[in-house]
Amino acid sequence: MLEDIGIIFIASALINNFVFSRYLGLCIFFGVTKRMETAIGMSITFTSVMVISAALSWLVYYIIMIPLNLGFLKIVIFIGIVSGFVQAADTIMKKVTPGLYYKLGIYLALIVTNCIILAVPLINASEKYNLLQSLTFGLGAGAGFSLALVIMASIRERLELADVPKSFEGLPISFVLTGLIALAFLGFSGMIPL
Amino acid sequence: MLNFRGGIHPPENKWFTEEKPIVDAKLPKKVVIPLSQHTGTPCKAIVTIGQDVKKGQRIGEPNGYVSSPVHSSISGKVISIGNFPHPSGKDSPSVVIEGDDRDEWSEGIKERPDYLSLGNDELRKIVMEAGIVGLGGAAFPTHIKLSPPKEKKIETVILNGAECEPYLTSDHRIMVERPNDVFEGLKIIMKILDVTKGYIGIEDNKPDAIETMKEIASSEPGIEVVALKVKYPQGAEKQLIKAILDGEVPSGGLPMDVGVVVQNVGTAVAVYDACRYGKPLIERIITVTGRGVNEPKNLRVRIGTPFSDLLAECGGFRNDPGKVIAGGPMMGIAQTTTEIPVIKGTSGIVVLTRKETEQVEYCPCFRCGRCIDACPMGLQPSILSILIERGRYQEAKENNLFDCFECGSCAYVCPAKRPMVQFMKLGKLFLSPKKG
Amino acid sequence: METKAEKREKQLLVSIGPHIGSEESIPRIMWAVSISLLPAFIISVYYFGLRAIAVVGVSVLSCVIFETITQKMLKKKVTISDGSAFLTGLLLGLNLPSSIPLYQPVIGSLVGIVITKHLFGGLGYNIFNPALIGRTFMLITWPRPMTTWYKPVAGITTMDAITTATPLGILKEDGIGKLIETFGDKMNLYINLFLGNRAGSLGETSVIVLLIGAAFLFYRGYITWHIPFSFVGTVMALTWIFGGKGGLFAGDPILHLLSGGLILGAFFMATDYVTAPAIRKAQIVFGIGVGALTVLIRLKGGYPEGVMFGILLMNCFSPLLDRAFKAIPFGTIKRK
Amino acid sequence: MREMLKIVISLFAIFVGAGLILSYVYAKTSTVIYNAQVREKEAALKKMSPEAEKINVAGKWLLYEKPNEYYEAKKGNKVISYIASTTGKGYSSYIKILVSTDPDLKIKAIDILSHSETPGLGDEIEKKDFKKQFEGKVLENIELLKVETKDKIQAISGATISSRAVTKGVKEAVKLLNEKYGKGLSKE
Amino acid sequence: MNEKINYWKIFKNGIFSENPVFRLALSLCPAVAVTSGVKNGFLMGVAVLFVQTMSNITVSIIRNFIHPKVRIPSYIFIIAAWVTVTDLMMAAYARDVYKEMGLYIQLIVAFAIILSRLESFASKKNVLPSGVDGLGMGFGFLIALVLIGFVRELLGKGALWGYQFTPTKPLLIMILPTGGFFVMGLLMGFFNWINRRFFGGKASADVHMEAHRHGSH
Ligand SMILES: Cc1cc2nc3c(=O)[nH]c(=O)nc-3n(C[C@H](O)[C@H](O)[C@H](O)COP(=O)(O)O)c2cc1C
Ligand SMILES: Cc1cc2nc3c(=O)[nH]c(=O)nc-3n(C[C@H](O)[C@H](O)[C@H](O)COP(=O)(O)O)c2cc1C
Ligand SMILES: Cc1cc2nc3c(=O)[nH]c(=O)nc-3n(C[C@H](O)[C@H](O)[C@H](O)COP(=O)(O)O)c2cc1C
Ligand SMILES: Cc1cc2nc3c(=O)[nH]c(=O)nc-3n(C[C@H](O)[C@H](O)[C@H](O)CO)c2cc1C
Ligand code: SF4
Ligand code: SF4
Ligand code: SF4
Ligand code: SF4
Ligand code: FES
Repeated sequence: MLEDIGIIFIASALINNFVFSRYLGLCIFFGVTKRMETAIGMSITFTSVMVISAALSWLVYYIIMIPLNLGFLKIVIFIGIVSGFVQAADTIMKKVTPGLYYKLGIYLALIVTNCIILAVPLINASEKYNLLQSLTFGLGAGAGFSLALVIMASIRERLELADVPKSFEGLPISFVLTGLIALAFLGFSGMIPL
Repeated sequence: MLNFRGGIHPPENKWFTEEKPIVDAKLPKKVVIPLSQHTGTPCKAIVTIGQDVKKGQRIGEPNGYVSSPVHSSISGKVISIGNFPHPSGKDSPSVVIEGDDRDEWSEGIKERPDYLSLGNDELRKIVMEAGIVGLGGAAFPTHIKLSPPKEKKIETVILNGAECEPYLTSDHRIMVERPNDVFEGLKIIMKILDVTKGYIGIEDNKPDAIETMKEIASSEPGIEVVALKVKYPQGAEKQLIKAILDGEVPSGGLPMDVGVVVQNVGTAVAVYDACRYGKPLIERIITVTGRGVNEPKNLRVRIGTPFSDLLAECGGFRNDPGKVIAGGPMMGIAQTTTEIPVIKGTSGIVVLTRKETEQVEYCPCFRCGRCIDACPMGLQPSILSILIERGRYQEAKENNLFDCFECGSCAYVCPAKRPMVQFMKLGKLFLSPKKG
Repeated sequence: METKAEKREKQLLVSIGPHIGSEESIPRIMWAVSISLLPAFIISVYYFGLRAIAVVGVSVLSCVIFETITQKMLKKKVTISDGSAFLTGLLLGLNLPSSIPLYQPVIGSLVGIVITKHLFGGLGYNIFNPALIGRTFMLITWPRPMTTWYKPVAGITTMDAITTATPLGILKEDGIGKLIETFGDKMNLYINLFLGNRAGSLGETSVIVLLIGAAFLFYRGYITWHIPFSFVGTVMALTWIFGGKGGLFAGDPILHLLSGGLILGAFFMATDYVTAPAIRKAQIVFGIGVGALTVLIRLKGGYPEGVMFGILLMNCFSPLLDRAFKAIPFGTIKRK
Repeated sequence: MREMLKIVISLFAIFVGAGLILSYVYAKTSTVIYNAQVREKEAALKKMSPEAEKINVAGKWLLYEKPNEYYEAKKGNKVISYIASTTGKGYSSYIKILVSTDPDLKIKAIDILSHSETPGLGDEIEKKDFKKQFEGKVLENIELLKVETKDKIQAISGATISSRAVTKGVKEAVKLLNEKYGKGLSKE
Repeated sequence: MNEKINYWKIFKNGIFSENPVFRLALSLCPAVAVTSGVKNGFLMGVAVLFVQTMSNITVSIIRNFIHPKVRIPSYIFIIAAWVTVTDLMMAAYARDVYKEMGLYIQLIVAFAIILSRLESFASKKNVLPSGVDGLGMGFGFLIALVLIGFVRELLGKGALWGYQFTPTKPLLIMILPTGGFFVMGLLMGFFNWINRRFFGGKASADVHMEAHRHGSH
């Protein structure tokens, strides 16, 4: 049981890292890693939203949709849950913790139309994870995504001072860089069969 | 051995002159005395062209608080007042005096065998009137150092006998030849500052100086002579304080923030000469050395003597001279001409051969980390230099650029031969308020 | 006489101090590291024959050629004389199996030099170790040739085609019993590993000659203890604790020390200035990280050896580590 | 208030409209999907025993906590083949395998249903040459060797882990069939 | 006549100057995730093309009915509906590829590009131009995916559209995640170079990306 949870966490964070081996969240990944500060803000926001929306979607999926045989509506409903939750979080944070809102609120807005958030409940549903597993998966994916963001931001800060050929500045070199990191992350492959 | 973090070990090259007693340089035919020989506002000239002056006569009046008078170093006639080359590299207002070979003292000079009974304010005034500034290189007016603000309680005086720059041996010779005067000077400084604890820090590569000084110190309560690890920049005051007292002068702060005043040993002797004999600062000891001169020497030199005179006295150039440096090879300033005068802050003239100073193209930093290890200020010179190279001055400032005191340790060790000090200067220049 | 002096004066150099510099320079360091690898190269020729010369030669040559071409194309100064491309090629070659088809190191060099190094701005700016990226690329692209090992046979021209597993491969597949059996007894195993009489990449097999090279680098001050010792120490500690089948503290750290690319990796590759952190404290953490990842992959991963991936993974973290362990300026009051 | 009502109506109408379209599409496609899934499974089983007229589930079993089934393939009333689905713990994935045996539990064929082993290495378990090795083997012979062999299974070089995973999965399945249908574990 | 040229322009816009992948750098995930082969890239492209076009048409038809305050939720809803349709259809009729790319089909709903077209174009224009805009964007996307798939399948498998024409796989790595990133990066750099070299243009999709991030939120 515990081992199972551990495996899901490691697998989702490292071996099947959303960015480096599943190609998810790339727009955000490339968009917010220019500066460390944004990368960290984004990490925190994303991880929390991923965990919470994993839980909400699980509840809705298994308590409402499956019994009513509405599984085919999962795309519609999950995106509804995610955007509803983000909207609510936005409103609540603004009222309750304006300081935090000021720091992280801008990132919240970016989340709604992002594939990585939606991917968590969808994968949870297709893997038929139970609630704890779903939460772990959300957390692992979030941790892996955060790791990716922070590494990338620190490398890109250094890269800003580098003498990259003109045509490759910006996105192209970031893609190549991500490919190299993904190559290094292949070291984790074969550790656990999935 | 007393030490600090960072630092480097360039070849010392002191053997040229360390055994050579100080000799008097020939009396110069003509001296060029800049009105700005100290940190702070330049003096106002108080002589006119054609006027006769005597040795020790004041020719420049201090102008403002941080300033210091200048005196004629020979007797003769003022032949010109105007801008002349200055070791700092810029032309600077100076008084030119043609000597009359008589070398007569001005009348005002009076000996005070009883100087110890004088009051502190009086002594301070003597130091000021004598135009004494730091002889260690920075040439900061000494009387100001000796008048700390009330809220800063000074507890310790350190005499800096480190002489960490390669080649230079003038402080070394002073300590060997005039040890008692050094002590007397120190005692005067301690008295002025009302301090009971004094140290004399000497790098371990001058065992004869350490021995001589220790001998005297054994009969001087409150004064301790300490041997320091041989390492550049052991003589930088923050590093010296760290090594001797384990105190860290806060970033952007001064020694007095940790209750310390640091003076060069030469300065101490000048203070003694002023108080005891009433002599203003008109001469100093300098080392003329390097593979580019024929006969390296330690010379007692009148302020204002042109480098060319001294080089001639040392047998002229030898080999293929590449650089003439006022000061040591680490922090000294390379000169375009030998027609510049010795000033109060000139601790030596080093002539390097062309081969020794060959310039190579520099490369990008390959992050070897040597400069980080070397920087005595705990900075990351590699990052600073890259930031400045890319024009990101503000970030350089956030990375403590202004803690850099341009000691050159980073540039010395850099295998990529990056002109680090140049970058640092450039960065500071861009960030200075004048540039916006 | 007079005029000569004046002429001299005109030629005086001026520049901002310091006016003297240490003797070290990039080429001096790069060539010295290359020389320190010479014993390893020679022993590889002894064990693997002329094939070793071919593999290393192709790697070096293609690295140098790619460096020239790329710098020409980017209109930069061609800097092959600084030895860094030579060194990358040398290390790449020494990291390959003797039987590799010779066109493959060319592609490995292309990836290492062009993509890993020059796309990122050339010497000093690359994030990843070029030689290791070249090798990883090859491993993933041609897994079979890259994991086919031949028995070493002493002699310059012999090329005995007996494939065999590497010690770590045997350890992973069949356990330590089989490994000891293969080599006779345990002492024999250690001795063979130490001398290099075992299958493996060309330059990694002989621990003794690698240590000689490393000693030279230490003596010259080109590498410091921080990375190699924390790396090797971590590997030994962790394999001792977790490496055994019969519970904790039953592993064989010496076996892990002597096999695989640990020594070559720890002293010659993890220490690459460009891709490791520059701050000493950060280097220790870097070394521990590489060590831990190496052990994780060796013991739990899909590959028998983890040094390469360990170094590359920690290369990702170098900028972060340098950031985290930023030097504290003199006289800064340390807050909490 | 009117505003609010308008919003609700607007959203609701879209919701209903979309719902209608989706239900229609779902109704149309769900049977197609279901049938396709059934057909795929049947086809896979049929491939294992082409002569069979009927293949029935005979039971379920677990391997590495993965659900598997075994089947009896009949022609008329006679069992002509046993089939089991099984799992191999591979290099980077769990490998889904089908095994069929003849009535005296000699392997007739194996098939790899799904896996995600490394392309170019582990995925060679799908190759005929490798799968063919299992044909005609009985329980005792299902063992992986890294050298050339006729009566055992030879590993794919460079993909020992994947080969072993398949071999072990098959062995477990045959062991299970032996328990269920064999006359004691070690027959003769 | 005039009309026609206009449509062509709208159509072309999505393919070249505002190519969603290479120029706008949006919807990058599928661009690398499903492009290990031409076929998958093509089908993904078709799926996006379908969803974009249908959503554009839907929105432009009912645009006067959508309440401006709930504009975004309505759009998301419409997109989600069309994605579900696509999802179900592919699950039913393209089963083998669906197994590989099902997740990414479902994630089409989150593509910023689709929403931003609805917001900036379809909600203001008539049915026909909206449809053409959708087609253009979709084609731009499709072409990009096919191009990436082409390079990766050719290098990685020595095959095209599943048809094998080398005995071995030349550069296996190209069909792994790593290879996807390399190909994307190298292609982008290459296009930038062409653009700079032959058209004197500024390249960098980055600029556009910034604009979009700030513009659309
Ligand atoms: C890098 C560096 C090295 C220095 N080394 C010495 C030295 O060896 N001896 C010395 O007297 N002053 C040295 N100084 C100057 C001292 O920091 C300090 O200004 C001086 O000791 C104060 O004494 P003064 O005012 O009598 O010159 C050095 C300064 C720097 C920046
Ligand atoms: C620095 C270095 C790193 C290496 N990294 C790896 C690696 O990550 N994976 C691998 O299979 N081989 C790697 N190799 C090659 C292996 O060490 C070795 O040739 C083979 O994997 C088994 O080695 P063994 O002799 O210890 O069993 C590396 C070699 C060196 C020198
Ligand atoms: C990139 C890469 C992928 C691998 N994938 C597999 C795999 O899918 N299946 C497998 O059995 N071994 C795989 N291996 C090889 C294993 O790590 C191990 O070396 C191999 O199974 C040992 O087989 P051998 O003894 O025949 O060399 C892979 C190795 C590498 C370098
Ligand atoms: C101690 C030391 C180790 C080095 N190790 C490597 C290495 O492992 N791989 C490599 O490509 N270059 C290595 N280099 C060479 C050089 O740093 C390398 O070419 C740069 O990474 C290219 O920018 C090394 C250099 C030194 C001084
Ligand atoms: S002035 Fe120069 S040589 Fe003298 S002590 Fe200071 S740094 Fe050393
Ligand atoms: S010059 Fe500045 S940065 Fe360089 S070592 Fe000296 S203090 Fe540090
Ligand atoms: S920091 Fe600059 S101004 Fe201050 S003492 Fe050093 S060199 Fe002189
Ligand atoms: S010493 Fe030179 S090459 Fe080394 S880190 Fe410092 S600046 Fe870079
Ligand atoms: S984040 Fe943009 S498509 Fe995934």
